[in-house]
Amino acid sequence: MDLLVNLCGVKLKNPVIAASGTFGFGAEYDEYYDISLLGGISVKGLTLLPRQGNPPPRIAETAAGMLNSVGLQNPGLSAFLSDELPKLRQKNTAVIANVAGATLEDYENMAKGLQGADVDLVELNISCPNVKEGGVAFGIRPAMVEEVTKRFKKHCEQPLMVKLSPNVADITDNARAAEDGGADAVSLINTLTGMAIDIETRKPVLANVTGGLSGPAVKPVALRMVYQVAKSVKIPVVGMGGIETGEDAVEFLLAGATAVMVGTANLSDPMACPKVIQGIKAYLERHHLSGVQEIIGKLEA
Amino acid sequence: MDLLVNLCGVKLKNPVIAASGTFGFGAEYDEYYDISLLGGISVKGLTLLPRQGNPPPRIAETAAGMLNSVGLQNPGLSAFLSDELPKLRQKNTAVIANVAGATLEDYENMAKGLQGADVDLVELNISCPNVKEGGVAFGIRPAMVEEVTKRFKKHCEQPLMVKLSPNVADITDNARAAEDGGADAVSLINTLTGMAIDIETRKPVLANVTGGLSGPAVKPVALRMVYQVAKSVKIPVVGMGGIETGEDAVEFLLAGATAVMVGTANLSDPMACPKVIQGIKAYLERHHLSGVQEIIGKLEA
Amino acid sequence: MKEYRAEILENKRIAQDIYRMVLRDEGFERALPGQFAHLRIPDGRHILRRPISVHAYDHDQRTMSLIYQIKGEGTRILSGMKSGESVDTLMPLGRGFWVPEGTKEIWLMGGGIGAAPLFEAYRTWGDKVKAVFLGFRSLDVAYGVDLYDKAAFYVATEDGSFGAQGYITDMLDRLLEKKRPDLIFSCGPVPMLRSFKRVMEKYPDVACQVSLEERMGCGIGGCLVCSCKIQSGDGWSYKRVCKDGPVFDLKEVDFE
Amino acid sequence: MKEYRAEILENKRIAQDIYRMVLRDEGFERALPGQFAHLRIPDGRHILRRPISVHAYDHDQRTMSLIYQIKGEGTRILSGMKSGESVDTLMPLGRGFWVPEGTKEIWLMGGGIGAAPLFEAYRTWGDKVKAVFLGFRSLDVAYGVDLYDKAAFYVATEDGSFGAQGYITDMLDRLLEKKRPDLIFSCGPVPMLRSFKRVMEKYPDVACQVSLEERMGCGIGGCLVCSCKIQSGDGWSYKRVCKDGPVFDLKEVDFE
Ligand SMILES: Cc1cc2nc3c(=O)[nH]c(=O)nc-3n(C[C@H](O)[C@H](O)[C@H](O)COP(=O)(O)OP(=O)(O)OC[C@H]3O[C@@H](n4cnc5c(N)ncnc54)[C@H](O)[C@@H]3O)c2cc1C
Ligand SMILES: Cc1cc2nc3c(=O)[nH]c(=O)nc-3n(C[C@H](O)[C@H](O)[C@H](O)COP(=O)(O)OP(=O)(O)OC[C@H]3O[C@@H](n4cnc5c(N)ncnc54)[C@H](O)[C@@H]3O)c2cc1C
Ligand SMILES: Cc1cc2nc3c(=O)[nH]c(=O)nc-3n(C[C@H](O)[C@H](O)[C@H](O)COP(=O)(O)O)c2cc1C
Ligand SMILES: Cc1cc2nc3c(=O)[nH]c(=O)nc-3n(C[C@H](O)[C@H](O)[C@H](O)COP(=O)(O)O)c2cc1C
Ligand code: FES
Ligand code: FES
Repeated sequence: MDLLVNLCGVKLKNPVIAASGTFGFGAEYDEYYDISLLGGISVKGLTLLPRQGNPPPRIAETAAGMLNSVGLQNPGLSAFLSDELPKLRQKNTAVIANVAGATLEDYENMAKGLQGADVDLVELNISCPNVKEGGVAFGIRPAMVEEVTKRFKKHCEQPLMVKLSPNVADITDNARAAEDGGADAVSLINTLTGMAIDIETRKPVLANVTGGLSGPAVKPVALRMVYQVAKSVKIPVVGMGGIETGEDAVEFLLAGATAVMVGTANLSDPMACPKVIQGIKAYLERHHLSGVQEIIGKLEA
Repeated sequence: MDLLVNLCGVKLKNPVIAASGTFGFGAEYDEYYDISLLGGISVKGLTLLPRQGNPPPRIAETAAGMLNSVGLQNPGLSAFLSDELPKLRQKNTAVIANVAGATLEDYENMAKGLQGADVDLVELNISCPNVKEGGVAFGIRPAMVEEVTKRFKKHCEQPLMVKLSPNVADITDNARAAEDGGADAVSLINTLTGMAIDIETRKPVLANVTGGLSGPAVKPVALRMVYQVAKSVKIPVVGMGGIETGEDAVEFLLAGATAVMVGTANLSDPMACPKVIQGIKAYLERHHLSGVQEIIGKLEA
Repeated sequence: MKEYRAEILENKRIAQDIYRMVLRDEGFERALPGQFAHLRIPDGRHILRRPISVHAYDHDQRTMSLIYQIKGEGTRILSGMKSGESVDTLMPLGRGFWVPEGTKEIWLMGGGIGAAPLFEAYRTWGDKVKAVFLGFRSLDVAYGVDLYDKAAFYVATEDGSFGAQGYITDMLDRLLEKKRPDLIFSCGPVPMLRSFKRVMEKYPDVACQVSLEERMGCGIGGCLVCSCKIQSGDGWSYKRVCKDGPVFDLKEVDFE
Repeated sequence: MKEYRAEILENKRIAQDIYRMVLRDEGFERALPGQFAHLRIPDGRHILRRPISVHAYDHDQRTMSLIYQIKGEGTRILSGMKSGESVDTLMPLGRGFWVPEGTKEIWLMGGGIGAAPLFEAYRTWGDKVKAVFLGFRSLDVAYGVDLYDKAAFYVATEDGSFGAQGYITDMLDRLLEKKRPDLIFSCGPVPMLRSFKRVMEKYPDVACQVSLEERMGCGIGGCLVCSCKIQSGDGWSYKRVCKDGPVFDLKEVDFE
C-alpha cells in the first residue's frame, strides 16, 4: 500500500497532516502515539514576537462543530526555533511552520527569520479570523493575497504554502492570486467566522464575541472549496475542514487534494490522525487500489 | 405574553416564520397543526414561469446539516396567485411571496406580476445557489444587490424584504446595498454553497454537484452575520439558519433579529415551528419578561 | 398522519444486515399497504429522517413491523436500538398500492429489501394474491420467504444459493407467457424495476404499480427534494415520491 | 494517560441534578487526586468532551468514580446513560493536588460540585487531613457529606437548610483565627474562590492550592483554548488549565 505523496517537492509518508493550532508542537500527542507516523505536522501559528492570545472563554461548542478564538497564542518565532523545533526534528515527520503577521513587514521578517531553519514547508496563515491587527485582512482581497505571498516568497527559502480563508465570495480568485504570487501550494480552509450566544447571560459565549468555526459542520463548504480550487490552480492543494475519518479524507482526495489536514478531530479524539491514516488504507484495500495516487482528483463529476 | 412583532409595517402575531422552500405552500404542514398559529409563511421560491428544478438526487445529509439542490421547482407566479394564494389566505397568518429571477427584467416582471396580489410582504431571493442562470449572481456584488433591489422596488406595491447570500466576504456591504436600493427589510441567511461526495461511486451525491448547506451546522455563521447586519442597517432584519428550538430563536432575537425563519428544522420535524414558538414563550416566562420586544437586540457585547 | 414517540417492541436481525423492527403506539393511525414510516435517527448529527416501508400493520394491536437493511450510518444506528426505547416516527405517509375495481388476480414481485412492503399487500388483499415472486442476491440476505402460505411462491437468487438461479424478472416473464394477473405490485432496486418495465411492455393489459425510492427530506410533501420523473401527457414532470407516491403506475415512471 | 472505552458500573442520581458515575477499565492508569477525566458525549452532535474531576479512584478494582451536575446538554446526555454501556474516556489528565514535604496538616475546602474532587485527596492523604469545609446552595444539592469520617467536618448552606447558614469561607475564616493548617486544597465556583483568596490573604503562611475550571477543547494541552491567567514574576501569562493545572497555587491565580 503506497501512501506516499509529493507535496510541491516535499515527500510525505502519507497524506495526513496535523492541522495548525490543534496539535501544539506535537509533544502532547506523542504521549498517545508516536507522531512519527504522521505525514506531517503544521505547528501552532507563529508570530515574530510571543503572543498571549485572547482572553477566555476561547471555545464554544456548536452543532457538530466548534468556535475558537485563541488568537495566535504562541512563544514567538525564535523560541520556536530554539526550543520546539529541535524536539520536533527528532521525529520522523515533515514539519510545517505555520506563520502569521499583522503587517507586510512582519511577514517579510518572518520569512527572513525562517532562513536556514530546518522546516520542510512554510504555511502562510493570512486568514486567521481571531486577531484584530491584520491577520484576516490579508486573506480576503485577491490583490492583497498576491502581494503578501510575493513579498514573503522573495525571502523564503522553503517551499511556500498559502492558507486560504473561506470567508470570501469566490475562493478560486484568492487561490489564483496566491499562485500568481509564487505559492508552491495552497491549503484550505481556515475557519469560517461564527458566533454563539449564551441566552441566560445574554452575552456572547466567546470573550472575543466572534470566533472561527471548524469541525464536521464545515466539511461540505470545505469540500466544495477544495474541489473548486483544485480545478483552478496548477499547484497542489491541501484540503481540510471537518475531517474525522478516513472516509472524510478520501472525499477530499477525490475532490483533488494532494494531502489533507486534520484539526478539530484531534480535540475530540487524540487518536484521530492515526485513525484517519488507517481509514484511508482500509478504503484503498477494500477497493483493491495500490496507492493513494489512484484516488487523488478522481472524482467523476 | 406579548409575542407580536412589527416587521416593516407588517404585524406578525409572533416572530416565527416558516422559511421558503421547506414549507411548500403550507398545506402539507396544516395536516399536522393549524398553520394559522405561525407568525408568517414564506412560500416556496416563485419564478415567472413554472420550473421543473434540478434532477435528483437533490438532497444530501451532512453533519448536523444538509445540502439541497432543488433549483426552484415551482408552478410559476400566476399558478401561485390563482391556485395557492387563495387557499393560503384562508389561514390567519402573514403570507410572504419569495420570488427569484434570472435577469433584471425577470425581477421587474415579477414585481409587476405581484401588483394587486394579496401578499403581506415580498421576499426577494437574489441568493439561490441552485440555479445556473442568474440567481446567485445578483446576490454577491453590492452594486448588483442595490440595482436589482431598486428595479424591483420601483414596481413593487408590497413591503420588500431582500434575502441575502452568506457566500460573500462581508455581508454588511450587501445589507447596506439592499437598504440603499430601497429594501424595507433584509432576511438572512440563504444557504452556504457546499458539496458531498459518495466515496463508493466516486461521484458527487447531488446530481447538481454542489448544493446549499442549511441546518444546525450553519447556525454559528448565520448568527454572526445577523449580528453584524443588525448593527449595520436601520431596516429590520429577519434571521435564519439552523434554528431548531426556541432557544436558538432567542439567540437570533438577542443578536438583533426582529423575527426568525425556520427552514430545515421543518424537515427533521413537521412540528418544529410550533415548538419554536412554544420555546420562545417558555424562555420569556422563565425570565419574567412581558414580551419579545424585551429581548430583540439585547445582546450585551 | 402524525408524529409519534413509538415504543420498540422488537429490533432483531433476521438476515445478513437485515433487521425487523416492531413499533407500537396507542395512537397509531391505520397504515395501508405501500405506505411508509419516516424515522428519526436518535443521535443529534443526522438531521434527516429515514423512510422505511410498512412491512405489516396490525391496527388492533397498534403495531407496525418494518424490515430494514443496514446501508449507512442511519440504519446502523437504528439497528443498535433496544426494545423499550422509543423512536420518533411519522406515519403513515404517502400513497400506497391501490386495487382498481374489478381486479381479480394480483401478483407481487419484489427484490432485495424491496420485498418488505409487499407483505402488507398480501395481508390486506390475500384472497386476490395468487403468486409471489421474490429475488435476492443470495441466501444470506433472503428473508420473509415463509410468509406467503396461500399463494404460489417463486424465489430466485443471483448466485443460486436459494431457489432458482438467475433473475426473478425472467422467472416472472416465463410465467406471464402462460398466465396473466390483472395487476402486479412491485418494489425493488432500480435495475430490477427497469427490466421489470421491459418485460411488462410485452403484456400491456396487465396493470403494474411500483413503489419507488428517492432521497427524502420532509417526507410529507413540503420540500420538493424527493422528485421522480413521471410522464404526463406528452411531457413529464417531477413528482414527489413522498406524497404523490411512493407507489406509481409503472407505465408512467421514467427510470432514465 | 490514555483513551479507554470504559464500562459504566453505576450512573445514579445522588442529589438534585447531581449524579455519580462509576467507570471501570482493566487498563486504567492510576489517577491522582485533583486529576480529571475527559468524557466523550456519545451522540454525534457534541464534538467536545466534558472534563470531570476524579472523585475517587480505586486502582485494585480499576474503578473511577465521578460526580457531575447536569448543567447543559452534554451532562444531560451523560445522565441518561445506563450501566453496561461504555464511555469513551481520556484519563488521568492534568496536574492534581500535591503535598510539599514537611506538610503535617491539610484542610479541604469546597463548594457545590467543587466538593467532588476533594474526596480523593482525603482518601490519599487522610492521615493529614484534619478538617473539611463544604458549602452548598441548599440541602437539595448537597452530596458526599458522609464521606469524611475521620476529619472535623463543617458544612454550610446559603439558605441554612443544612448545616450552618451562610458561606463556608466565613466559617473557614473563623476557624483560621484559632488554628492553621500547613496546606488547604480547594475547589468551587469562582465567587467562592475569590472570597477564599481574600480570606487567605490574612494568613499568608498557609499554602493553598485551587482547582480551576475553564472551557476545554483537547484536554491534553494541544489546543490552547483552556487558558487561565497565572502570575509569574512581575507579569502574568496564560496557562493551560488542562495541562499546567487544573490545580494551581492560589497566590498565582488571577480571578480578575
Ligand atoms: C418510500 C421508501 C421506502 C423505503 N423502504 C425501505 C424499507 O422498507 N427497508 C429498507 O431497508 N429501506 C427502505 N428504503 C430505503 C431506506 O430509506 C434507505 O436505505 C435508508 O434511508 C439509508 O439510510 P442510511 O442512513 O443507512 O444510509 P446513508 O447512505 O448514510 O444515508 C444518507 C442519506 O441518504 C438517504 N438514502 C440513502 N439510500 C437511500 C435509498 N435507497 N432511498 C432513499 N434514501 C436513501 C438517507 O435517507 C439519508 O438521507 C426506503 C426508501 C424510500 C424512499
Ligand atoms: C478540570 C475540570 C474539572 C471539572 N470537574 C467537574 C466535576 O467533577 N463535576 C462536575 O459536575 N463538573 C465538573 N466540571 C465542569 C464540567 O466540565 C461542566 O459542567 C460540563 O462540561 C458542562 O457540560 P454541559 O454539556 O452540561 O454544559 P454546556 O453548557 O452545554 O456545555 C457547553 C460547553 O461548555 C463547556 N462548559 C460549560 N460549563 C463549563 C464549566 N463550568 N467548566 C468547563 N467547561 C464548561 C462544556 O465542556 C462544553 O464544551 C469540571 C471542569 C473542569 C475544567
Ligand atoms: C483551536 C484551534 C486553533 C487554530 N489555530 C490555528 C492557527 O494557529 N493557524 C492556522 O493556520 N489555523 C489554525 N486553526 C485552523 C485549523 O488549522 C483548520 O484550518 C480549521 O480548524 C479547519 O479544519 P478542522 O475542521 O479539521 O479543524 C485553528 C483551529 C482550531 C480549532
Ligand atoms: C430544501 C430547501 C429548499 C429551499 N428553497 C428556497 C427557496 O426556494 N427560496 C429561498 O429563498 N430559500 C430557500 N431555501 C433556503 C431557506 O429558506 C433558508 O434560507 C436556509 O435553509 C437556512 O435556514 P435553515 O437552516 O433554517 O434551513 C431552501 C432551503 C432548503 C433546505
Ligand atoms: S421529501 Fe419533502 S417533498 Fe418529498
Ligand atoms: S483544552 Fe486544549 S490545551 Fe487545554
